[in-house]
Amino acid sequence: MSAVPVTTKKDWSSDQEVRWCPGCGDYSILTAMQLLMPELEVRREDTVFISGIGCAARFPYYMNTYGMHSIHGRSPAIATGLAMARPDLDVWVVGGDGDMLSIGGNHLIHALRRNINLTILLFNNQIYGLTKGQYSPTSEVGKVTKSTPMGSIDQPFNPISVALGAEATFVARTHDMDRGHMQEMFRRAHDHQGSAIVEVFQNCNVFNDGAFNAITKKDARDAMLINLTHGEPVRFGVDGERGVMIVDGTAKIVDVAEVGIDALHVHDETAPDPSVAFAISRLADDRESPTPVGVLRSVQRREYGESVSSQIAAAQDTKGPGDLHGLLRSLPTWDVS
Amino acid sequence: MSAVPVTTKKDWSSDQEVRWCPGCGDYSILTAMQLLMPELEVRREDTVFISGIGCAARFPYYMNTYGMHSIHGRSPAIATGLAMARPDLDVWVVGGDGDMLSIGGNHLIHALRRNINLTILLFNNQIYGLTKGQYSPTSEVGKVTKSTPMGSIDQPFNPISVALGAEATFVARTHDMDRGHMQEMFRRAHDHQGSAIVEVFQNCNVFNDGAFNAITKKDARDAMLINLTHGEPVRFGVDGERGVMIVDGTAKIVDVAEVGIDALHVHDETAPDPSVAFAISRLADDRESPTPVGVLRSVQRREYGESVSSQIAAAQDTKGPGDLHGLLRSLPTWDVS
Amino acid sequence: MTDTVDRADEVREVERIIIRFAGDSGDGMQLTGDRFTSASALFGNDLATLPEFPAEIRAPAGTLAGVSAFQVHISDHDITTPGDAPNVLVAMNPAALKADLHTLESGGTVIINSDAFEERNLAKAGYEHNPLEDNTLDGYTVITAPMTSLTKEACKDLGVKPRDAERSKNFFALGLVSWLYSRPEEPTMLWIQEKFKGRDLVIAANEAAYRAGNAFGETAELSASRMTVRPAQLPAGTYTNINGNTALSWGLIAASQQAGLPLFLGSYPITPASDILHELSKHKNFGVRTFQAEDEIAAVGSALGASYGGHIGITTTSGPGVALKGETLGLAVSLELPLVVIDIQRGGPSTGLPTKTEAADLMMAMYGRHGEAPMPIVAASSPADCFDAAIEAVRIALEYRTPVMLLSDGYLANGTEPWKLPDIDSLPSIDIEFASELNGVDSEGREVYWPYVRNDDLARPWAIPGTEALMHRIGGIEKQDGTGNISYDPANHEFMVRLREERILKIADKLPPLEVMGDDDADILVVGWGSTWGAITSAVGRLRSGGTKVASVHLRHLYPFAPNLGELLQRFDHVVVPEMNLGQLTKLLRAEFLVDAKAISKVSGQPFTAAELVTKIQEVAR
Amino acid sequence: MTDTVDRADEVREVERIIIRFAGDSGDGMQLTGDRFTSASALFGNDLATLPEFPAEIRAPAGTLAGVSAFQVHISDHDITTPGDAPNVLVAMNPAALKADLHTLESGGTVIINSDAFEERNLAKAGYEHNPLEDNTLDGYTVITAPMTSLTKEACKDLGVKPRDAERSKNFFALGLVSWLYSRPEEPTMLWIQEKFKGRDLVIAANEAAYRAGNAFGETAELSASRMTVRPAQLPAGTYTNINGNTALSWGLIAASQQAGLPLFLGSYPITPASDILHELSKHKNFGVRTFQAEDEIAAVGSALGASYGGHIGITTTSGPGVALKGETLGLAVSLELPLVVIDIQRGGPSTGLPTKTEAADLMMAMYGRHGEAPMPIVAASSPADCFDAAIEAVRIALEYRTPVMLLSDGYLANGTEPWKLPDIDSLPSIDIEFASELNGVDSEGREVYWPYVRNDDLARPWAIPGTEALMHRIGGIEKQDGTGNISYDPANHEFMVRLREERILKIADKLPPLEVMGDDDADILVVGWGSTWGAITSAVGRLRSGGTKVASVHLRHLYPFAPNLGELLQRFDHVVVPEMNLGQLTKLLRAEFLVDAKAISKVSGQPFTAAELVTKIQEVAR
Ligand SMILES: Cc1ncc(C[n+]2csc(CCOP(=O)(O)OP(=O)(O)O)c2C)c(N)n1
Ligand SMILES: Cc1ncc(C[n+]2csc(CCOP(=O)(O)OP(=O)(O)O)c2C)c(N)n1
Ligand code: SF4
Ligand code: SF4
Ligand SMILES: [Mg+2]
Ligand SMILES: [Mg+2]
Repeated sequence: MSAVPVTTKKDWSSDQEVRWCPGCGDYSILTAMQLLMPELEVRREDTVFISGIGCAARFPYYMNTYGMHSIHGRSPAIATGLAMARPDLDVWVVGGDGDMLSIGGNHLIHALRRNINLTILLFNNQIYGLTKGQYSPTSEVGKVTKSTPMGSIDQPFNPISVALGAEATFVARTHDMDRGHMQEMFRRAHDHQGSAIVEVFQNCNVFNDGAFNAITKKDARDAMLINLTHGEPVRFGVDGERGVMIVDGTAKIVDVAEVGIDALHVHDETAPDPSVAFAISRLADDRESPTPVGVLRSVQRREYGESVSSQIAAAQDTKGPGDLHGLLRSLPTWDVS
Repeated sequence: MSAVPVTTKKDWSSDQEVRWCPGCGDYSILTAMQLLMPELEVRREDTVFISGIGCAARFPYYMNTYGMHSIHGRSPAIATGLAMARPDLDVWVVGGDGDMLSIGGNHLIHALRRNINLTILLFNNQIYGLTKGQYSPTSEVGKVTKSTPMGSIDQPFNPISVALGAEATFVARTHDMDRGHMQEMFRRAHDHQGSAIVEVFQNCNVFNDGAFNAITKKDARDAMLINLTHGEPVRFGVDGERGVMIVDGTAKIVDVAEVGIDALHVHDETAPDPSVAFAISRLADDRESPTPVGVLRSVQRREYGESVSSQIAAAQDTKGPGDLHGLLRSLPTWDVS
Repeated sequence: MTDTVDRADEVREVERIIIRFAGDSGDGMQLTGDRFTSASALFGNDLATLPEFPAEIRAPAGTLAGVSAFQVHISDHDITTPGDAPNVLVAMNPAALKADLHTLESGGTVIINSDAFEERNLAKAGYEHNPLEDNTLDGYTVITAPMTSLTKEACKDLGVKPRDAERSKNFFALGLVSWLYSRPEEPTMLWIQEKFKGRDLVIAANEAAYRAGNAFGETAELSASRMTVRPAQLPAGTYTNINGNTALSWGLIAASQQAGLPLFLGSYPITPASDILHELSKHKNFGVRTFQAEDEIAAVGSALGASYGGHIGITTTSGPGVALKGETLGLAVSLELPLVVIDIQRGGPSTGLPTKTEAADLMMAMYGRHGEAPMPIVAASSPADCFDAAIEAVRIALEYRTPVMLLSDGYLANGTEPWKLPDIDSLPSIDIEFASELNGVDSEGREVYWPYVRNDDLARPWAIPGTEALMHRIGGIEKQDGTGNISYDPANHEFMVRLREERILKIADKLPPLEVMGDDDADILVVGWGSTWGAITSAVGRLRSGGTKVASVHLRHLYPFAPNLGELLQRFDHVVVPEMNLGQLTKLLRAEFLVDAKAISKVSGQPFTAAELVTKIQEVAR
Repeated sequence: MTDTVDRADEVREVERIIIRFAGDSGDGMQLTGDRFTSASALFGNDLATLPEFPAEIRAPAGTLAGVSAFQVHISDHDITTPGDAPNVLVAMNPAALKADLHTLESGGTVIINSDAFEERNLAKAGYEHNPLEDNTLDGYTVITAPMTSLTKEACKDLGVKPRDAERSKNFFALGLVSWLYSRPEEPTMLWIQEKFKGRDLVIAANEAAYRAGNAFGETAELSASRMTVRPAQLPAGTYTNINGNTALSWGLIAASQQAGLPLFLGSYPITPASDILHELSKHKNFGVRTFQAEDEIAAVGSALGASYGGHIGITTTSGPGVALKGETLGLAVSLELPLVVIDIQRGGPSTGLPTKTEAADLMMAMYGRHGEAPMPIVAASSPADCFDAAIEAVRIALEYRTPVMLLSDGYLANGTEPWKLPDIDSLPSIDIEFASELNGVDSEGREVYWPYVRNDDLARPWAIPGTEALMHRIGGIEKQDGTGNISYDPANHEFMVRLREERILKIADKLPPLEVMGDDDADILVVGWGSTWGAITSAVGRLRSGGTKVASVHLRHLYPFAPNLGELLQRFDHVVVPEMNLGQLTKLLRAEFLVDAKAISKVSGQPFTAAELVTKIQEVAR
């Protein structure tokens, strides 16, 4: 095949008018993606975006690639079939917190454990946007919404913990206010062989405005976002004055001055055991505490489609390519003349 | 209400002939349950077993209680409605690894995060029994079954990790070869307020015989089962010569002689942070290594039905009991005469 | 531009007016329409409304896709539809004009916010020329007002920021229209004060805008266009203006009170059904439990679980959700437990047109389950009728221990009409008793409880958990008649399959016979179901006034049919069935009664107008 | 006990024999029946089989619930059913006798393992007295043999443990029956050696048991009961004995080869469909991908995803699974992508009778989706016909870019018949080409790809990801004809809804006309579909031999119907429709053609026998 042609953002933008509410966080995610694609050295025709239903799920319409806007919750399943059938393609899956964790939760966790070659972007705005404001499985307890006038009573999922509990090989988190960081996460997820999930904190300015303000606003980030960097001690704060230690198996936020830099946890994305990543995911079980972002886990495990292909190859090696004539005669036969 | 009448196993056995394969592990689980019930001081009429479809899911037929044998995968959802409507009942949910983790995975994790008052028993035989031997989401990689003649390629779920990733408040594991331990786990799960899940290793002697032999056979247990006891250092082995340490956030099996007893992890079911429980769940990612059993986690979080009831009570307090006449006049009205 | 001439100063009285408010989603047209409707309702008009939302997406401001409209039909007599072609179109921006001008009656009145007709907006709407300046509006009465700037002007001295003031321009429009059509000012003012309580600047801005609109009418000498519609002669009583989803929610609450059982709603949000979840979740003081489930399968499952526990299990959804519930409904059929499934139909297939109306789920309601799994089907026919339909669905579910499908649609859900509040004492009673006693004897002579013994209606007893001594197990595998034990016996299965059909058909025995409206000696019978009721009633009325003989009958029960339907159909030469689908009831009638019923189909996402039906029925008459 | 008399020594020749092997699930009756069938097939008989498994549960040994049976009909002429009442019943234990004696023809032969008739087993079967000792078997020819002990005896010197030897008693039965009905020994011996290769003791035991059974016939002087059935005069060719699920799997593989596209199966195990998943997963060397999904929704979703990628997406399931797939099928209808949904129907509703046959999912196949979502339906009529039906379903799916429903049932799935292997070169060709070029021009004059442009068949182009320059987006929201862009335009929706129906109806244009079998001048037309083909063919044959005039027609296509069906139905006074449901095709025919079609319903979990149909059809004839 010839070299991948040089493209620009425009090449990756479809001719459809973008239809999110003005100010929606989805715009910045879209821009980040359209700007990133030319750098990935992939072809538009080999790229597919599959989504379910929701505001987030409109994403494929705006990418000048192949795309399917399917039905609510089913995109990981549909994408699984596509990725198995066509390992040559880059398959992206995009959806909201309702789409992926409520109705689609099961397909998501099964895709993750199987390690299907998918790049999954979960736009978490902690609300149902498209249906105009009901609470979602990531909404905080007590949230007053149209369907919970007295406040919700459901413990939310922590999407990162769910993914790690489901044997995910690549798990990351980013947010819609930092294009560079989003692009870095999307690139890493794309490059990962197997299922990669990126949770993107996304502001729904109409039904859940400012949900992440306390952590993602420019002036809050230093103090509130715990940036994970592979091989580096986990530090944050304006002057890196705070850090994360693993104490008796749980992650704790500490003052670096107090514990000394050597006591800090040195982040290792590639740890085969997901326990530490899980412990880190438990930091910030609420919206007001420092929250880890970055790649929590990135390990190698055989990609599903590869296994499928190799079984097919092995079968052809041992049995030869399919011979229909022979197949029809594989049970006892007799001749009538 | 009058005192709970004294009952015996027979009172808890229905008149239906038990129809599992001779030798099936389900028998011993049933017996354990029927023997345990009289000790729980509950009434048969206040006890309900809800199941999906599968061999395991036959369970309700054999209990002389209320029971529903529903459809594949949906028992946690059906039980959720029942438990919300009728907080006065004891609702048990029984199902196999396929029922609960394959088709029913989403209902299960949502019931867990919501902390619905259910006692959930997952009979894990790592196979589809009823449909005669396909692999399940807990089958090991490489398993040859009717649907995977060249060996399965799916990374299995670790049901305990899944539950912990889904915010479960009570998580335990036991096995069908130890009636006392099963009963202890069932009793603890029953007494827990909220969702309690117990994974029961169960032998399917027809389609997956001996799956747990390496760990559950009488002579293997000491060396292979890591019994967790709240407040105790985690030790196992014939003479307690081995133990578990939490090293840099992950659980490791160590020789007690080498590390000293004080270095061992002291089990704390009630730790608010699930990270250590998760780390322990990662011990034995295969069938040949020592495997933790017992209560991994048991924490208090408000039970869902209680929150539902208290919102109803609060609404009645502030608005008074429902008044239909007033409701119909709650929008602007006008009179025509 | 305003090409009105000062002809007369008094207000013309007309029988009815149809006004369509159209603007950008952000322009508050639903609210404006709603307020106008309320004022008219309180004034005593009969009325019917049709809100039309833009599709689920948030379209960019100013585009065609973002147009939101609200049509209201006010009348001095009994009416049943939001009207055919509007007489008046309020267009707040070019896109609204572009999208809706074609619906206006020829010679109708257009009221325009001229401020919005600037270049960018014109371009977004796809106008190459400004329609206010070319011949686009020839033949219409055009009233233009610089609503935005006049509103800002009116708010100038109130301390309201100009950007905020702009938001009140819909109240300017409302004020102007209210002046033109002589609507009372007071209800709107009261409403503004109530609604924005505590936000004094907003109240002031909205009031000022409303008054400015009113004043504009006076000062711009628009008197020639003034009209009014007198109060209608409605039966005496207390009225409220209600939409279908609210009426349906209240009907469920009423049914719960009539039956003396608590309500449990298991639901997953979906347009246009979500508002029932929202409404019911507000009424916890009625003991209503609402559960937003993880998906539609869990929603119906939880409702079934609640029913098993003795609550009234309800699940609300739209087509895509029903398509997911089929397996659980099969279980409910097999278990013979009460359950009400509410389908607020919308345009399909698949995601289709989520905010538009359609009635193409009837066949799925009949047959969307594997095996022979019959379920009664009830349909609502008007917004207010949703109240009665909900009670009827619950009644059948409880009395016959069966899942019931209740069909409504997007048009009924959001449309409104004045509803004469029923006397609570006259609501149908729902008789239901839980089993409390042993009812069988086993082979060893012991008294036992058998869950599948039947009463005269062929309904089984309903023993709920917690009832002493009646412990029993039920499930989806075929069961022995009587004992309910699992049975693989061929003869028993044959018996049970037929019995399950018979017991549902038997519901018809106690249904009231259908009554034909119109001319008993007509050649044509119009058979309707669901939300076509309004358009059919209106069309049949017009045809008869015009001398055409025609009769109609409207079905509340789609399965089983009322007992006299077959006999009734045979009495007419022609049977026509207006349906918002490709002929689904038509197929059922043909199969059941072998009559050559013909469908009048409309599947455009919009309800029938009476005018369309008049034409179509006349074609048959010829 | 053996009340046979030594009348003659030679072997009587009969036209056909129906033998039913019945025993406990653990007794290996399926294998015994299967071996007997194979030997008869190789011998040249025509045949048909009906395995009957106990329900999904593992019932306790010796109980009625645990009885497993296998019925085989062997004949010297063309036959189509496994027979009405068996002539011979092999009962390996009391439960088997109790369960199946009533099926035996009066005066038939019972072959009994007398060792099993001891107290515990009798009690488990519910016999109060030993039926071998009372008058239960009066009027039958009874052959008893202590099969268990004779088998043990035969194995004594082989070094086989007695408990293991016992397991071979089914080969004793097979040996005995083979001697009685003159089946060749060789194929069975070869099979034993092949099957148990490496397990010498098992081979030895089975062989010894077989020979002992054979010898028992000789020595017990059972010659009077000996019969044989001569080879049938079948068309020349190579034959294999095949069941429906295998034939269906092979048909899919053949279709994949004909179309030149790889097969993708997304499936979730369920009785009686799982064997297709098992079979296809064995043939990865054909490039077949099989995926055991987490549930039925993921199964169909993955298949749709694979289809989108240019594979032939297939999903296999039974009723409960189809009930879950409805929403995704609606999406497939809207996307217009190929997809084949295979429903191996079983007894319903709900879990119903999972191991029994039924054909009550036709209406769900037609209507189990929200909105107007038409899908073609194809049905298989015999085990071997599943091969052709699968190819036809794939052909329609690919050529017309539509999801297709393929209906089979439990009876076809597990039943077998000899199948004359088709010439591979004569298999239908499947023409399919992917789009590779731009096909539209946008408003700015640029060449673009439009996914919803149509060919003469009204099928849209299929551009798969990876194709340069044809990038496009599709989805479940209503789309504009041609461009495929999202469209909320009312007129476009109306157009698209009607177009989607029309394009499916148009498939009929290229279908071959139906041919009437039997008497063209008869009063009665029997219309069949699915697995009733065998019983109908046989019944019509018998009626005609008996002088009754009757015609029949069997439908491959349930939607759309073959083009001449309507005309054909009008030619007969009576139309009767045997169906394993309450009259589903009957309803479709009545609705479509307004003919007074009458159903002959059977919903007992068992297929029709020809005898039943003869009676029912005669009732109509009278
Ligand atoms: C089967 C089905 N159920 C429900 C819906 C209605 N629905 C559409 S999107 C959505 C949830 C949207 O929330 P989320 O996935 O978080 O996406 P967001 O809009 O917030 O980006 C729901 C409930 C549907 N389209 N289909
Ligand atoms: C909707 C649906 N899909 C599939 C099936 C078939 N089925 C019945 S049980 C089962 C899985 C059984 O495995 P598991 O849940 O592990 O239970 P076990 O039999 O091993 O105890 C399946 C696939 C079904 N009954 N319903
Ligand atoms: S509703 Fe929220 S998530 Fe959806 S487009 Fe608007 S701002 Fe974005
Ligand atoms: S198949 Fe396996 S799990 Fe099922 S009853 Fe038999 S032994 Fe038990
Ligand atoms: Mg969201
Ligand atoms: Mg299992």
